[in-house]
Parts: sequence; C-alpha cells; structure tokens
Amino acid sequence: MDNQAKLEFKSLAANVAFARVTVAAFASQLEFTLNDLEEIKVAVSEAVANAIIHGYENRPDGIVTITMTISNGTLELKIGDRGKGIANVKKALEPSYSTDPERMGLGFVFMQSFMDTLHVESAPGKGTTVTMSKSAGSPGGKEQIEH
Amino acid sequence: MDNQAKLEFKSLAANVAFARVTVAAFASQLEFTLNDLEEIKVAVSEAVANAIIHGYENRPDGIVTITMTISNGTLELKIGDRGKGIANVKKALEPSYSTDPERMGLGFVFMQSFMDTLHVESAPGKGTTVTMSKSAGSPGGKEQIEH
Amino acid sequence: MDLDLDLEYRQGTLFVRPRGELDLSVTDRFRGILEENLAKNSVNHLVFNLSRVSFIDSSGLGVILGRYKKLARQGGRVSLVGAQPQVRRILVLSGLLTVMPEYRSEEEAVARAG
Amino acid sequence: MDLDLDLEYRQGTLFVRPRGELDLSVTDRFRGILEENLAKNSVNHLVFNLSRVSFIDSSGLGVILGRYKKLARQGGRVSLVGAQPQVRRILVLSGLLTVMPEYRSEEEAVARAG
Ligand SMILES: Nc1ncnc2c1ncn2[C@@H]1O[C@H](COP(=O)(O)OP(=O)(O)O)[C@@H](O)[C@H]1O
Ligand SMILES: Nc1ncnc2c1ncn2[C@@H]1O[C@H](COP(=O)(O)OP(=O)(O)O)[C@@H](O)[C@H]1O
Repeated sequence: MDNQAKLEFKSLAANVAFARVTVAAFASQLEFTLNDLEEIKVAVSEAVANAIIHGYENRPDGIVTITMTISNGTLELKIGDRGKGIANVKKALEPSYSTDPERMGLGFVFMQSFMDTLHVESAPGKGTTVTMSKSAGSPGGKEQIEH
Repeated sequence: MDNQAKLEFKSLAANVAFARVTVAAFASQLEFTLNDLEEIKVAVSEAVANAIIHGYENRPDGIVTITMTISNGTLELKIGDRGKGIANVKKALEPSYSTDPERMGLGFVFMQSFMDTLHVESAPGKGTTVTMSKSAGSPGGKEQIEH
Repeated sequence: MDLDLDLEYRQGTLFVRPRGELDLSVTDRFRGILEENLAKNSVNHLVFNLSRVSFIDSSGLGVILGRYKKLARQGGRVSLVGAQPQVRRILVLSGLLTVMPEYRSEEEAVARAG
Repeated sequence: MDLDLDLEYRQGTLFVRPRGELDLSVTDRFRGILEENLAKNSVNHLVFNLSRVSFIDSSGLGVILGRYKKLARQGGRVSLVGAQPQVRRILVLSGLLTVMPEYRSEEEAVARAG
C-alpha cells in the first residue's frame, strides 16, 4: 500500500533521535531487514544533524521537515531546512570535507553508503533539501550521487 | 527544553501504529515512565483510529494531523481530522456510546483514563480535533472532560 | 500490517494465539479469520492466549468482545490467558474481565471449563 | 538527551564506558567530560568500551576521533572495545578502525598496550 507522511520539528539536537525513530517506524511498513532499518536511521541522523548544525548553525528556532513516501516498495525521504544553504554542493559531497574542524565530513558519505540514491539541492541563504531513497530488498546501498 | 513537532499522514490503518510510536518517541524526551508511555500510546491509537474510521469513514485519502508540544514538563497532543465531524460531542463522550455496532464505545474512555486532560472540538462536515495532555510525573490520568 | 496468528482446534475448544499488536490495522483480518474458524468447527470454548500480544486498544478488544457476544448467545464460553501487564490493564479498564474468566495457562482454562 | 557515561582511571589508562545512543544530542557533553578528565589525569591510553552503545553516527564518531588526534600528538593511544555489529559497521565504514586498534575486552586492550 502506498503511503505518505510528513514530519516537522524544531532544530533541536534532541530531535535527531526523534526523527530517526519516526522514519524507522514508517519504513517498517516495508519489508526492510533490521540492518536496513539501522542504515536508514544513520542516514536520517546525518541529514537532520546537518540541518541543525550547518543549516541553522545551532539556532533552536529553525524548522526541519521530513517528507516520507512509500511507493512501489521504495522508501523516499526528503529532509529539508530553510537555513544557510550550501555554496558548493559538489565540494560538500566529497569524503572528509567539512566546514567545521570538529566534524569528520562523513555525513554525506554515510547517507550515500546506506541509501540507494542521494540527491542534494541547495541554495545559499534559502536552505537545503536532501532526497534519499532505498528499496526494500535491495542489496546494500550504493554510489549514485547526483547534485 | 520546550519542543514542538507536527506529524501529518494518510488515513490508513497501518498508520495507527506509526502514529503511536512517533508520539511515544517524542514523549520520551520528558521523564515519563514506561507505563506512562504505554498509556500515551493507547490514547493516540484511539484518537487516530477514530479519525480514520469515524472521521474519514475508512477512506484512505484523508489527512490526519498530530501536533505534539512539550512545555513545562507537560506533553500536549492535538489530533485532528477534516472529516465528518461529531454532531453531539457530549453523547459521543459517554462510555459505551458508539455509532458503529462492531465497536465498543471505549475510545474516549481510554483517552480520558490515560491522559490528564481531554478536550474535543468538532463541527459536522468540518472535522474533529482532540486535545489531550499529560504531565510527566503526574499520578495516573483523571477525569477532566470538557467539550 | 500483517496479522500473526496461530490457531488450534481440539475437542470443542478453539485456541487463538495472536502475536504482536492488536489495533485497527488487524481487526478486519482478525475478525474474519475467527468467524471463518467458528463457522467450520463446532466451538463451545474459545481461548484467547494473549501472552504474545504486546499492544491492544479498543479496536482489538472489540474483536474479542464481538466473539464473546456471539458465543454467549449459543451457550459457549470465552477465556483469556496470559495477558502481559500493559495489556491486562486495558482488559481491566474495559470491563472485559468482568464478563470473561482469565487463566494463567491454556491448560488451566481447559481444566476449569465447566 | 542525557549522556549516560561511566569513567574509570587506572594507572595511566582512562576507561570510558558510554551507554545508549551517541549522536548530536550528546556530543558536546561527551567531548566536555572527556576533555575534563584528560586534563586532570595523566592519560597515555584511552579505552572506549562501546559494548553498551546501541547507536552511533558521525557526530558521535567525531568525538572519538578528536580525542584520538589529541592523544596521538602526545604519544598516547586510543583503543576500541566491544562494539556491537551495527556500531562496528559504522566504525569500519568511517575508517576509524584503520587508525585505532580494536579489542574484545578491556583486559585485552590493557594487556596488549605496547
Ligand atoms: N543542511 C545543510 N546546510 C548547510 N550546509 C550543509 C548542510 N549539510 C551539509 N552542509 C555542508 O556540507 C559539509 C559536508 O557535510 P557532511 O558530509 O555531512 O560532513 P560534516 O557534517 O561532518 O561537516 C558540511 O561541513 C557543511 O558545510
Ligand atoms: N474523529 C471523529 N470523527 C467523527 N466521529 C467521531 C470521531 N471520534 C469519535 N467519533 C464519534 O464518537 C463515538 C464514540 O467514540 P469512541 O468513544 O472512540 O468509541 P468507538 O470508536 O468505539 O465508536 C464514535 O462512535 C463516533 O460516532
């Protein structure tokens, strides 16, 4: 059965866990393995953490939006913020690239490794939307990065 | 820390479980006991099931909305539909009253028993919004029904 | 949602062993399977083993109560077995335990069946 | 979120035993507590016992890697112990296991410390 849900929440660090549990509960309507669900949780944590730290620069009053869609056995997630945006998406997607010296630059690497597809849309000053998808029953995620 | 989130989903029976897990994950940011969280889950299941069966009369294309707020140690939930509405709210709140012979008429009883407060607003043809709250650390919910 | 349900018929008794969460997503199937099995077997005792039910709400209870009403009319009986604490609270609050006996095991339910 | 963390200092080794989920909600406190303990003790070996960590993402890993960089500069070492499968996959994928040794127990980590 196709399904859709939308979650909106404040840009608070406590909501990273809330977001990943919510997405995993929605995703469990598909026949994902426990391992798949763990991978989805990591990908969601990375995207939401990025929206909070980078997009809203840790201001607690931003709104993070997650649109979850199930269609033809595939989960699609759109995780968006109306924060700072990314000037150079290609650069941002490079492994180990981070604008924050305390961070590892592995967020996009994890999203890419754990989901089947990853697409990043961003406009400086307007915000960022990360679109990721994963099919239930697909072999471990891979590669396809576009921007 | 005060917090707020909003969840919107289609009026599908599969989303009853999704809704209660999401609300419980949000509620767990307060110091609720496991028992409190179980009670919150039942209250959410009842309100969401009502929106689907009674509000949208089992049509899958309705939208159910849950606004969750944490403020001063209290969880407030607003669960709304834009469905059929309730002509006589006072009657609907009576234990064992149901317009469906296959149902028990216990939904509002459970919401009332498991939450501290319950308030029902409805307009025939426009929809229904159930507002419930529960304080972390409060002794088992009680009585206060308004409409 | 799928309904995970184990059924066993033995000498007039139908044992029903659902697993997981009994909410709106499974009520139609739950009711359908029970009706089907009550129709094809001669059942005078229906035993719901709830030990593997982790969640129940009024939609799930409604299916149990509906079967109770039907069997009671025909002189049959319904027993509840093994409810976990959180499920048991709902049974108490609903009043279901005032009309149906509760036992610790299926054996006890059968042994005490009048 | 609260950070549930057990710390023990013994002869130059600081054992760190976090519990629960290591994500953005705990990184500031996690880093702060570690910095404080590295400042007040003379530590040449930092052992992260991850056996009770059920979730980690790059925010959590960043705290571990940051402490590694600091200790490595001073000639100290960092060991990882007891990661559960889902956490271990993240350690592998991040490359952390290529710079830090992994042991099955705290005892093994101490015994093998050069
Ligand atoms: N939502 C976002 N808003 C603004 N910038 C972002 C966002 N997501 C990622 N970025 C930028 O992309 C860089 C790389 O992101 P990522 O791979 O997740 O690594 P990290 O979070 O460790 O820095 C970040 O350092 C940041 O500059
Ligand atoms: N969201 C809703 N939209 C329309 N009618 C509703 C809604 N919620 C409850 N009702 C009405 O109130 C009655 C009592 O509700 P409840 O106590 O939950 O019992 P039940 O769901 O078992 O019928 C329902 O039978 C229905 O007529």
